[in-house]
Amino acid sequence: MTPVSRKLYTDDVSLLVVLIDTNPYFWSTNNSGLPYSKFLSHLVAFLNSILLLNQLNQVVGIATGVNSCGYIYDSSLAPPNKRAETLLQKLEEFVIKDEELSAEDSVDGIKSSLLSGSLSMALCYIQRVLRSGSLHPQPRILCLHGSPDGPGQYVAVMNSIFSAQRSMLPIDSCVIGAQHSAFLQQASHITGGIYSKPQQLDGLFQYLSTLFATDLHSRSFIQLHKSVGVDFRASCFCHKSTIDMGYICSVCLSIFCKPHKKCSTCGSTFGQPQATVSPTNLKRKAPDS
Amino acid sequence: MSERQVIKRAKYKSSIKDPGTPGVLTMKRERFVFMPSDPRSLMKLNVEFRFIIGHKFSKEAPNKKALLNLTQDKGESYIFEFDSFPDRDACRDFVAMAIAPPANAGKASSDKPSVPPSSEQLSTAEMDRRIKLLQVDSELQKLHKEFVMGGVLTEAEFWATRKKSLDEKISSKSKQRVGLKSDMIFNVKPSSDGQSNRVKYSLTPEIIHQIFAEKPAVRRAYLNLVPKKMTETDFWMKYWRAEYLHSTKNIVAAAAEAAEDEELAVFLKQDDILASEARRKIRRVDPTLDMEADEGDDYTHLPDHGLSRDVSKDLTDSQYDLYKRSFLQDLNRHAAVVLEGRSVDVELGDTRSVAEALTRLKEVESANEASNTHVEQGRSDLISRMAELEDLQGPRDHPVAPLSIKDPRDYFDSQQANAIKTLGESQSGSKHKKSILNAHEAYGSLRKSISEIKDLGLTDPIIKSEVAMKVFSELTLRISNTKYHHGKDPHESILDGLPNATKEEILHQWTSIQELLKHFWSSYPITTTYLHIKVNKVKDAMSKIYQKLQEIKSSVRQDFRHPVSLLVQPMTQALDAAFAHYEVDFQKRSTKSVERPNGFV
Amino acid sequence: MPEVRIIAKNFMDMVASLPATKLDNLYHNAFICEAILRSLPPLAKKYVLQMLYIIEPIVTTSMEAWVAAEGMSKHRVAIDKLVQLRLFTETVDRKRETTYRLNPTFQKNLQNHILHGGVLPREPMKINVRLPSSADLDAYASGQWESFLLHLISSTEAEATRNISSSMMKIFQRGLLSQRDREAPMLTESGFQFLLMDTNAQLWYVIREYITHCEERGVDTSDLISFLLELSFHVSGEAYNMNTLSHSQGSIVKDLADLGLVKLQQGMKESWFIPTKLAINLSISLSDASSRKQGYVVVETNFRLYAYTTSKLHCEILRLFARIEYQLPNLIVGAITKENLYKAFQNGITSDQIICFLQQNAHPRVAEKVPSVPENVTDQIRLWESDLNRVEMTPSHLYDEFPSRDAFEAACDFAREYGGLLWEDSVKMRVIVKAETYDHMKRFLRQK
Amino acid sequence: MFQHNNNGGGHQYNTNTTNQQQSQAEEEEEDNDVEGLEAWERAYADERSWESLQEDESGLLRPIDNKTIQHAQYRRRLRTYSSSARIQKGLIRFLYIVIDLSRAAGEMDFRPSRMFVVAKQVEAFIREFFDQNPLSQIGLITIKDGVAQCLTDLGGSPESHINALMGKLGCSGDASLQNALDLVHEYLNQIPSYGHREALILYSALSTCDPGDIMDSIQKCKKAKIRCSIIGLSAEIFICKHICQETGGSYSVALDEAHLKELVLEHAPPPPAIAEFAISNLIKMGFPQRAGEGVLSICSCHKEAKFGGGYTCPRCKARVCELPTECRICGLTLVSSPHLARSYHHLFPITPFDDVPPSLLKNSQLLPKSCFGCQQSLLGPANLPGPSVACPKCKQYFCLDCDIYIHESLHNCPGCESFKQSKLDRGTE
Repeated sequence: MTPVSRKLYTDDVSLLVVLIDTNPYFWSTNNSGLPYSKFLSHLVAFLNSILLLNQLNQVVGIATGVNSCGYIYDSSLAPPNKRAETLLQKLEEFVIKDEELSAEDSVDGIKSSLLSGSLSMALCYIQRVLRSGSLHPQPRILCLHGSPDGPGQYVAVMNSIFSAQRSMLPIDSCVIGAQHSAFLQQASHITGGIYSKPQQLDGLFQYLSTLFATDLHSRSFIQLHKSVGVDFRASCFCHKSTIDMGYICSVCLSIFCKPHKKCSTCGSTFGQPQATVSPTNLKRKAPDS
Repeated sequence: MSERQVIKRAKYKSSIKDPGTPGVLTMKRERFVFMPSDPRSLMKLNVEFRFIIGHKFSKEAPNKKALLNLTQDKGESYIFEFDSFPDRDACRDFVAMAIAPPANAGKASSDKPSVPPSSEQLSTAEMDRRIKLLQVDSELQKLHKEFVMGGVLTEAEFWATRKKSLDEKISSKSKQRVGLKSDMIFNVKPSSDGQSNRVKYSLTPEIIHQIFAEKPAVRRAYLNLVPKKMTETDFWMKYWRAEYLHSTKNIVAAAAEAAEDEELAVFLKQDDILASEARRKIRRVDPTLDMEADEGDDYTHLPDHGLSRDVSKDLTDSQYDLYKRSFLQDLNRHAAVVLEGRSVDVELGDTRSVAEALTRLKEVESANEASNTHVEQGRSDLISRMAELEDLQGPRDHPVAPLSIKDPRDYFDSQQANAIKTLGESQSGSKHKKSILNAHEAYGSLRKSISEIKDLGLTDPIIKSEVAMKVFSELTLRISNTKYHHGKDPHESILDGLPNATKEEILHQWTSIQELLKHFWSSYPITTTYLHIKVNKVKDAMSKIYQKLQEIKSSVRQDFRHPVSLLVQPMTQALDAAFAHYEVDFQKRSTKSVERPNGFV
Repeated sequence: MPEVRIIAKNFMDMVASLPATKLDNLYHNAFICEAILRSLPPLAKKYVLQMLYIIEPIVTTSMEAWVAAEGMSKHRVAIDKLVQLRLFTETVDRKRETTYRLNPTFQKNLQNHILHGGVLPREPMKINVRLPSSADLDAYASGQWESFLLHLISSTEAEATRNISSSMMKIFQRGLLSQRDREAPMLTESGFQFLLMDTNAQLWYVIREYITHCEERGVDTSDLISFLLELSFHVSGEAYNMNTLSHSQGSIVKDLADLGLVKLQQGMKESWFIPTKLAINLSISLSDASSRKQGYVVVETNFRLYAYTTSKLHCEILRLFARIEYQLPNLIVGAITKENLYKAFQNGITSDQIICFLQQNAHPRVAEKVPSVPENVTDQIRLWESDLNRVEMTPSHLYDEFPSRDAFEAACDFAREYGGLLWEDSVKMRVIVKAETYDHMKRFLRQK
Repeated sequence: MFQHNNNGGGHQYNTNTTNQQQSQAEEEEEDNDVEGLEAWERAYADERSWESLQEDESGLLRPIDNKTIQHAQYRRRLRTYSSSARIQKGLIRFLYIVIDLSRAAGEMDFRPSRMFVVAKQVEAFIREFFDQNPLSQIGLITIKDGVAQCLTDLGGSPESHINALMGKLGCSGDASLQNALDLVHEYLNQIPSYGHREALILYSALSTCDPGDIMDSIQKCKKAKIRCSIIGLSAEIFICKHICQETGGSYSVALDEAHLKELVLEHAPPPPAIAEFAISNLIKMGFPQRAGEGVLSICSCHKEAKFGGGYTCPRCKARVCELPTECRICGLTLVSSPHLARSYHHLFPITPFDDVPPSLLKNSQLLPKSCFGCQQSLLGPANLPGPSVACPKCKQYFCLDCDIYIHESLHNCPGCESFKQSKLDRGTE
């Protein structure tokens, strides 16, 4: 954006993409004094207030389900006087769809919801807005997340985080679950977003309106809960214990606390060249991999 | 060692102020002797170099005195003032060599343990570079004084860490040899002064080399004629005369001249060596090339492949052919030579040696060719390479290594674990909660609450005022706390706040600590006696500094005490870390040394 | 927005300037509250939002805790604005601490809004007539607007004066046109500047004039304002029945139709009005994308200027400071020349306005690069302007034919002491002295 | 293999384009000399922008649209990578960028001159490189007057390299590939075996004037497992091709600046690990902790006392300002776990999407109306389905823009990520 166009476009016009955790297992088990209905009303109120602040503000809602993710609200499409209705309508449809997709009918513990998916979608959407020309709202992402992180998603989530960092859009995270989320900690820290875990969930709206409603422009001269960041020491694959110094496999970058003969992750034996894949059977691999 | 001994006249001074006693300083292999000029003086010296552990010397400057200070291991030092700097330097270098004991000193470990494994004999050039560095960088000088003079590090060790900055002085050019210029010599145009009809060719070793390389005949002629039959200048005059004739393109004249002067003829004629070489080449030409296409064309006798360089096309009688030279030939020849690259590495200045070197080379080549084996080899793979049409080839790229990651989850766990730890929470929340959930119920409850809020609408008011107030004040509190933390502006440098003396002191200590630590860590893992001893020395030095730090802390004024101690703390930490590591390592090695009597890993 | 001498203050400043009682009444209207909130500076918005559900007064310290060092000024601006608009009521509690509290009516309105989302002022009417698509609606709006501006530029051309009601005419003539009796009305200085402002500023200017004009006719401004704001909350493109309006409102709507804020349509039985983008933008304090058409001007380092536009208005505006060379169906080619610029400067247009105009209307393709207008061009424009006021006059006196050199020297020194010496030529012994020191000089010389 | 063919193509193209350029130059000679043109005039003379000007049916000028072309190019590039799915990549690279600053680099066929264009591209490359390979290092070497000179030696900070390069622009003398190779070999030979040794040569000259037999140097590099890639700016040269073939690098010739940029950036993502080259090994690394807020200390990089911030080397407790870096004191490699994570997407590459076959495009009701990623309508003009791509795994449809974004920057497929089942096979892969 050229300085000119920024001047013309008011500084605080913002596009807020909200990732709403709709993990049934989480909501049905969480006894944090915030039933889902309450949560929703806080949420809707928050969205309304964002749209109230500036009539150019745009809000997009993405539901983060257990089996799928989906867009459930886009203020640029919905009529201003029927916001709550449209959102809830879509949300209900989404939940039904998500249930159909669920394979097993009972699980132990809380399954993690597909944060990586909704993050990716949000990023795609924002990219589209950024593409739309020099005049566009300042985008940011807000994760309302409660369910535990899914180990399987780690790589994907990290990728999304770095991509967000590259295009300089902050990922705010508001953790409504019982315990902190390592994902969101990193996300917020790396992208310079706000990370907060409300103590008093019945006051959720206040948190949202005080912390997360602040537009990027104002953040430059306001103190907010910039996440201090996780301790960046890794922990080894072998004992999962945090280490100061470790040994990294040069092939797969897996971390060990003491030298090994053979990498347990990628199976490469250290100190000698790798088994070969002749290009031919590699070609056969390419499509189905 | 270069010279067995140095004898210079110098003044011996017990201290810098001392006017000094004039006398003669004699440096031998293992000792130096000072003989006062007046025999009555008691200032006789006779010291073995092995007691000398360091030497300093005054900067070279017109007004300065040429001083050399030999520090002895018992702390005392011998100062000599020389009449001139060259004298001093001579001695200094000698000392440098003398106290850095010979590499093959077997007894080294016994009486003089701190032997650098490779104590290189320092060329004066090397020395000068070091001195320069010391002069430009005062800090470096300080360090050097403190450690090298102080005998903590040897000269070699000290500089080893600074190779880079030394090497910068010598440009990497020197190592590489330049290839032949790609532009041809016949662009060496004669410069003719207007009036007299003489023309001048300027000749550089570069050009000569090129001529020799490209015109074997000339080379041969040179070797034969110079200096037996003619002087070098005559030779070249002839040569250029020939060149000139060529450039005039007057073949007839050329022929005439050649007729009466056989030396000249050499230059004018076709280069027979080349010709023969060319023929040889033809025979070995790439077999896939269809030579039938231009039958009998060995590139030498056919005039110019049609594009002729000389104007007088008409008189192409056979008798003159000899004296024609085609532009293409020159070009090809030049290209060939450039491609061969400069294979002689003799000093270009000396013409003769160049010529000989080249000839030798040629002989070697032809010898190789004679032994035809690898040529055949070359031919065959040449054929194979030519035969294949590259577009029909499969990928020539090498096979690649496969990758099989078993479980990406590992990558996550390595994070998750401590991330949660830092938040002072156990992960029990999610992982170990074994509550069996029915998917249907779960979804049901979700849908219920949605529909509920749908028809009831949002709860009004969303939050009660007091709750809001509570939350707000809570957040505000947290903010103001963090603010307090960031309170002091990180940008303003604390150092500047301190009184200069303290600042200097601290910085100096810091640098020396850095230096020592560098050496300390770099010498792990300890593999040799030498390293072992070095580490010990360094460690002792560090412990000395440790005291110094304490002193600094106590010495500063009350109001500065806090920042200073803050500053010093990390340094002490660093030192502690080093000591700790030393201890651990020491334990390990001592245990090892049980089965390893000599005690060194 | 360009720094213009005619204050194109936005609506909110106008609202702020209303007397307290009126202001408080205004806040009973939900739309006003919304509009006001939107017009606030970002920081102020945040404050309002975070105090939305807090009844107890908040102490300043707890607010300042949030502000980073560099943001303090903005913080104060925000607070002042809030207090000035009577949204914050400032009180000093017994602990000598100034506390703020949100205006209750305002608070209530916003709470409702947040609860139920946006509410429409009046229900759009269901009619089986095909309403104009948003595209043609915009076309209509901009058409109206441009014709009105065009009329301003070339008000002499009779054909340009489309059926614009005299009441509107009067409004323009305020300040923009100076009509001496019988001869063609002339654009005033402010008139020229007006043309270079962006649409919103212009809109506000006109509306302001309109309001003051109505005031004179004894219409209650607060009603007018609230209605105008209300208007801006209608959905553009929907049809609203005329007979939902009061009589006065009806007349207002009719006037606005001329400006292209609304489109009036006549059905068989009832008539309705359709708000356009312009109307929706009424409550926007700052210029924004939807109100401004995409840029169209490309300026090159060689002072040539290409305008990808079909509108006559643009052509006319460019004419103000550039030489139009030829026109293609959708392309105007011109050059920025000294002569034209001088003309513009004489008309009281400043170089900054021109440059700013060029930048604001830069074609998207050039708008992407920085600077959107080549430096050498902008510099040159500024230079040419400064050229105009290069010579500066100082009344002074020339003395020559001094009897002797020392007399001359003495005179110079004397003048220098009084700081009146402008120029001296020691060879020809001539000296020029400021007029104000004339008397001293005279006295001094007489003494000799 | 594709690369390979491309070379041939590149070569032919190149030669005749150079001709073209010459002829164009001649034209410019005819209509008074090039230097006489104003800067803005020359812009037209070179880019010939009017040629890409389009009119719509009503004769109005239409903005130029080359999106489809770009996307096509991008697909091409993508396919070249995608062949290397599920194989080891050189994640820890030691790359020397060799820049030819010989006489030929002064040529003006790239504006303003080859040398400057190259410098510009290298700058962009260096930034991209460190973004993609946080654990790798770069060094700069220049060829000039027949010798190769080391500009900066291996290091991890982009700025230092870029500054050094920008300072040192200026060309003269012949180019010598051999000297360059020898120098590279000399430096890279020292680095540990797990590191992937690479040289990227940007070669302007059409010849090489070597002191000796270059073939030896090539063999030396091959033995040292140094992967040499060359990007030519003039025309294809046999020896360059030979070098690349021998050492397993890639050789390509740039047609114009855009193409050059493309070619250079192709070297940013880590290359597939050549089987017999790839020695896997364990690297000792430190994961320093952030220094606490109150802590005050002097950082070893630029002796300044700082409050908080910075990291402390776990081994020798020295303070460094940013990561990743190598501890100044004890030489331990210091990284943070996110830095490792940055490279993970190279380990789990995302499969390229397939173009939607035209047969499907016929019956539009089968296709979704909008892009799964960004909700943009997939319908082209006249409500016909526009161009779109589909993920082979999750069968979701994406618009072209998302396609590019997903593969270039995001590195995971929203479709696959947002459906549970896809989790399973991600695990097994």
